[in-house]
Amino acid sequence: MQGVAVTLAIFFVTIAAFLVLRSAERRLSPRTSTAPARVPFTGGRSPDTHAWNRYHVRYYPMSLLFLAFDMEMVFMYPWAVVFVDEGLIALIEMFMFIVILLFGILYTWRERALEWA
Amino acid sequence: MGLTATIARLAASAPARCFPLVGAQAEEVAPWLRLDPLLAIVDSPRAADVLLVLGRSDDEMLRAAAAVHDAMSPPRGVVVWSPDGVAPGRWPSSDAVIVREPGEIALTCRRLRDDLLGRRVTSSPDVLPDLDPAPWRGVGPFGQGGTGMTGGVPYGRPLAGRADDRDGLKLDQMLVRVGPFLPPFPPGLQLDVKLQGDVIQEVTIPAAIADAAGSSGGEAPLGAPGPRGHAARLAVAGDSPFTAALTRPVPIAELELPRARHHLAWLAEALRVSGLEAYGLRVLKLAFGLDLESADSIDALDRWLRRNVSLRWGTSHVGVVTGAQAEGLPGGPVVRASGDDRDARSLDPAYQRLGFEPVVRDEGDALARWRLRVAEARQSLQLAKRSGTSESTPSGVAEGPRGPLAADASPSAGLVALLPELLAGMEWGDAVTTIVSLDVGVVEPSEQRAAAGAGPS
Amino acid sequence: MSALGVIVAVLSVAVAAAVGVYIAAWVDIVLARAVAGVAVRPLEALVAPLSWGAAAALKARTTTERPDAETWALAPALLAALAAVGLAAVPLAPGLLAADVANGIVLFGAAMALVVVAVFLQGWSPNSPLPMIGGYRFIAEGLSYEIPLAVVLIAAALPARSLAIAPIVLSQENLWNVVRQPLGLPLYLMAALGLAFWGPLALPEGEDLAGGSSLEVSGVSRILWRIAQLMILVAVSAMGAAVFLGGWLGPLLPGAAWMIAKTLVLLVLLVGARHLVARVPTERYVIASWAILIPLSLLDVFIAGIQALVAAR
Amino acid sequence: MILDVTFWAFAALAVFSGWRVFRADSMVRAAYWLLVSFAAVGVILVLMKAQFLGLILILMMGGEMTIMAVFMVAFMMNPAGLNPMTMVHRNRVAIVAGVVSFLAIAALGLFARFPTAPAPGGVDPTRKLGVELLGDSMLVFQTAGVTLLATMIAAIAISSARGRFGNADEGSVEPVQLVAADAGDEPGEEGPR
Repeated sequence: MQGVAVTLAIFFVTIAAFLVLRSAERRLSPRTSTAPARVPFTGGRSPDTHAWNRYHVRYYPMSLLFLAFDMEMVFMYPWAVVFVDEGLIALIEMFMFIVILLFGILYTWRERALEWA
Repeated sequence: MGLTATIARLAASAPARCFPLVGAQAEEVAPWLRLDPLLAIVDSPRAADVLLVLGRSDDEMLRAAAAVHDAMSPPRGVVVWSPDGVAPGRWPSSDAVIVREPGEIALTCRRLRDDLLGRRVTSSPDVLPDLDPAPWRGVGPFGQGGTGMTGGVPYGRPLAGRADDRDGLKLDQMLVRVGPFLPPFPPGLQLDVKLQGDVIQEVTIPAAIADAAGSSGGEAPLGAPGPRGHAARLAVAGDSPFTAALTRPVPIAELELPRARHHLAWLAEALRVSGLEAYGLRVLKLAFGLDLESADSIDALDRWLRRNVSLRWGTSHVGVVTGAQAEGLPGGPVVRASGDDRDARSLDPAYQRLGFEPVVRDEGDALARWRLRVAEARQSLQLAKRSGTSESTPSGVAEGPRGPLAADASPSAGLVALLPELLAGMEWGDAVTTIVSLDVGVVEPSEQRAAAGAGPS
Repeated sequence: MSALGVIVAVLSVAVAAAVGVYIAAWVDIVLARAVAGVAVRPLEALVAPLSWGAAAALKARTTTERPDAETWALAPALLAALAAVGLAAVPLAPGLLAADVANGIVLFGAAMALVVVAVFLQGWSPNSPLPMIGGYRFIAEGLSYEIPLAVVLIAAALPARSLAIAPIVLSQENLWNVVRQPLGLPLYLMAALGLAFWGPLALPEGEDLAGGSSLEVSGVSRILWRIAQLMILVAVSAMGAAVFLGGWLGPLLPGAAWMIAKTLVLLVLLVGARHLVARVPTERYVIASWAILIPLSLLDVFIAGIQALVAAR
Repeated sequence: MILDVTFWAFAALAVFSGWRVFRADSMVRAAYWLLVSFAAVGVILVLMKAQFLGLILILMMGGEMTIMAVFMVAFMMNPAGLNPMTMVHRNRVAIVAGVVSFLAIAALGLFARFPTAPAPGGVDPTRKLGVELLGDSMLVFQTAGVTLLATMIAAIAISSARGRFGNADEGSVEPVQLVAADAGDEPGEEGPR
């Protein structure tokens, strides 16, 4: 539990420290903000619209592929722990598992679904 | 205040971070500023201490310059380089520090930065009026200017609208008004880029720019090296040797060294945009000190470029200018990288006597243009070395580093016109690689443009 | 569970991160000068990060028209906190480990998986087009490097029969993983560059986006973001040293010295990559990562597996 | 004592952030509030000595919630909530469903018999999980593998507009014809349609 406590402490202390440091800039330099100063920078001309939009994520097929592979990693971690004890059978199982998944990548690649431009 | 003063003392040895606004007749000053250890040229005005206004700008560029100025984070200052000692055009900021000698730019920026951080000089006030892009405060049911789900002008601007796309999804189209001072793009280049995601759907060129690029003269090659080093180099000769070569014989060495220097300075910028800023500086140093004995250094550079897999990966098959597209262009390295051997020098008897053969590559992609320019730089040194005292033959057309110069045409006009066709369908990063590889020169003084329009005066 | 122990652990991680970040910034400046071919002057460069940071700190914070101010403020803090957690998971010497958890590489993996969130928020929050493109780019990048990263760490865990880092270090007593699993370290370093969006994989902050996700940031926030990025570099270097270079194992010198030396070696490698390798194009990186790097990392698991079985026999 | 406080703090955070998901206007915020909620649950799992499950939950949700955010931004109008809106629809159904599921879970908590003996020491839950997964047969792994493969292929087949024989909206073209028609034509060079 010591390790968990330290991890949580480090996480929250770092966040707090950075937020405090960030607020220190008010002391260093007065903050002014006028309308022209707030215009998003693209080279000196004003945008027509807000930048936030229904952004076309071109790599959406890849992100779906990622979901499946993320799942695969969940299986691999516990497998790694017992691998040596279980021996050859564990290797074969994982080999088959991964080869099956590699077909997924092969298919995606052949369908050119990883490209977007 | 004690804390601020202490930090300001600590900051004293840091370079002054400058955001340069490169106008006409300043293209030959701007690249070399990167070599100065007193300065750090930054990509974003948000991170800049000093706005560096170089050369002359037309009214449209000045408007954009004012916006860039206001986008800078205070404390901020303005340094204007102006050989005749007056601020360019109607530059609205009255507290700009004006520098006449190019050699003084760096030190002036650095002093101004120190004064700003030490709070000895007040930050330059906003130039533009503090007006919202559209009235929104207190408007609408929630007081933020919007109505319904997507209507109105929430916080001053509307939301983006939908448009069709090639993959069948009808999502929002985002218009990004690029330039004229967006760092990876050539100074002065303005593009209206319609994006869905990071893929460009359509590029249009605002009318004024199409106009400027089409107007006369103004090729701005880099000045010849002088005896007094940096300061002398930065002192710009009024005319470039290439425009001079239009009308009178010019020693070939005086054409070929600046050409090689232009190509290498271009390469330095291209390397910087590719993420290799440090190596770009090395190339820039080579360009700055370029002389007839630099051939070995260029060979080493060429070898390094050829071995660098990552550069090849980012540039090969990117931005292919087809042979048909190249035919519509007047000439220049872009055309020669697409398998077309047009080069005004081939027609010059003086060059023919030197056994001049244009360098040509067939691929037409960004990589081909990179390699071609390095090869041409190498060739230029050989020509300069072999030429002795021989001079070019004036014929009304001279081959500038960007292409053939004629009295009534700039080589970049065709390239700018080609951009919409070339960039449509490209991912943003590839589009930037393409534009950089084309080496477009856009900035032109408005006076010159006006003069060209009004005829000889 | 002692409160004093927790405080000591937090402080030591803070010190390690601060020193590491400063060294990384210094190495970056020295290497940049070396590559640029100007006088290097390493001692003079020692104050450069401090003075550059001071100059940047005195600038006011800028904002955009309608940013998501809270998430914008959170982004650097989150990135730094994740880096700190990642660093805390790495043992300096036997028993000298801040976050002693049984599933060390899972903790590290979880912290690094959330880096995508921090960088995306940094790009999304200002409501500005170029930073937003940068943020979205990083998601593409993150989804591509995350799997090779996790898989090569899993491969290193095979001979150790444990997901904790200390046993992984101990399992390298006879032969370091860098030799035993030749694909591991290169794949790990490529993923590490992505994690730190550094050099060739600085896609969200590339020069083609004029600084991308940090384009609209100025003042202290800008430095904090840079510090957090360097913290990630330090954390991944330390983890790489422990998992692939045998951590504290080494003759003569005390274990901690070996660990620090190996971390520095990887740190210099990663920092130096920025000055010698060009930024890779986003789309081609994604394709290459899925079509080449992920299959290679799975191959790495098999090499490691067969080796572990043979060794256990 | 500290353990209890930590548990309740994260439990409260999980509930609070779960509530914020439905109060946020911005899709990105909504997605990341959900991530906070999941992460808090992950920490609770870790506190309950299921360290691996807790950490893997956080690891996975980091990527997953980001993908969700990106999809929500792509498909919702006004994705950043610049005009305020409500994320809650069909309130009556939602209230009924919420109350019913709360009651069901509460009943489970109150009436189920939980083991009272503390977990035996010296057991590595990750190791046990590994043994369970590998087990006596290959069923778990291979079923998972085939399911994931089916997921991938289905996801790509449904979502991808491009195919190896041309774009989906044009129908497939045989490879032979493709070579003849498409020689030297870079896909990146096409304009948007």
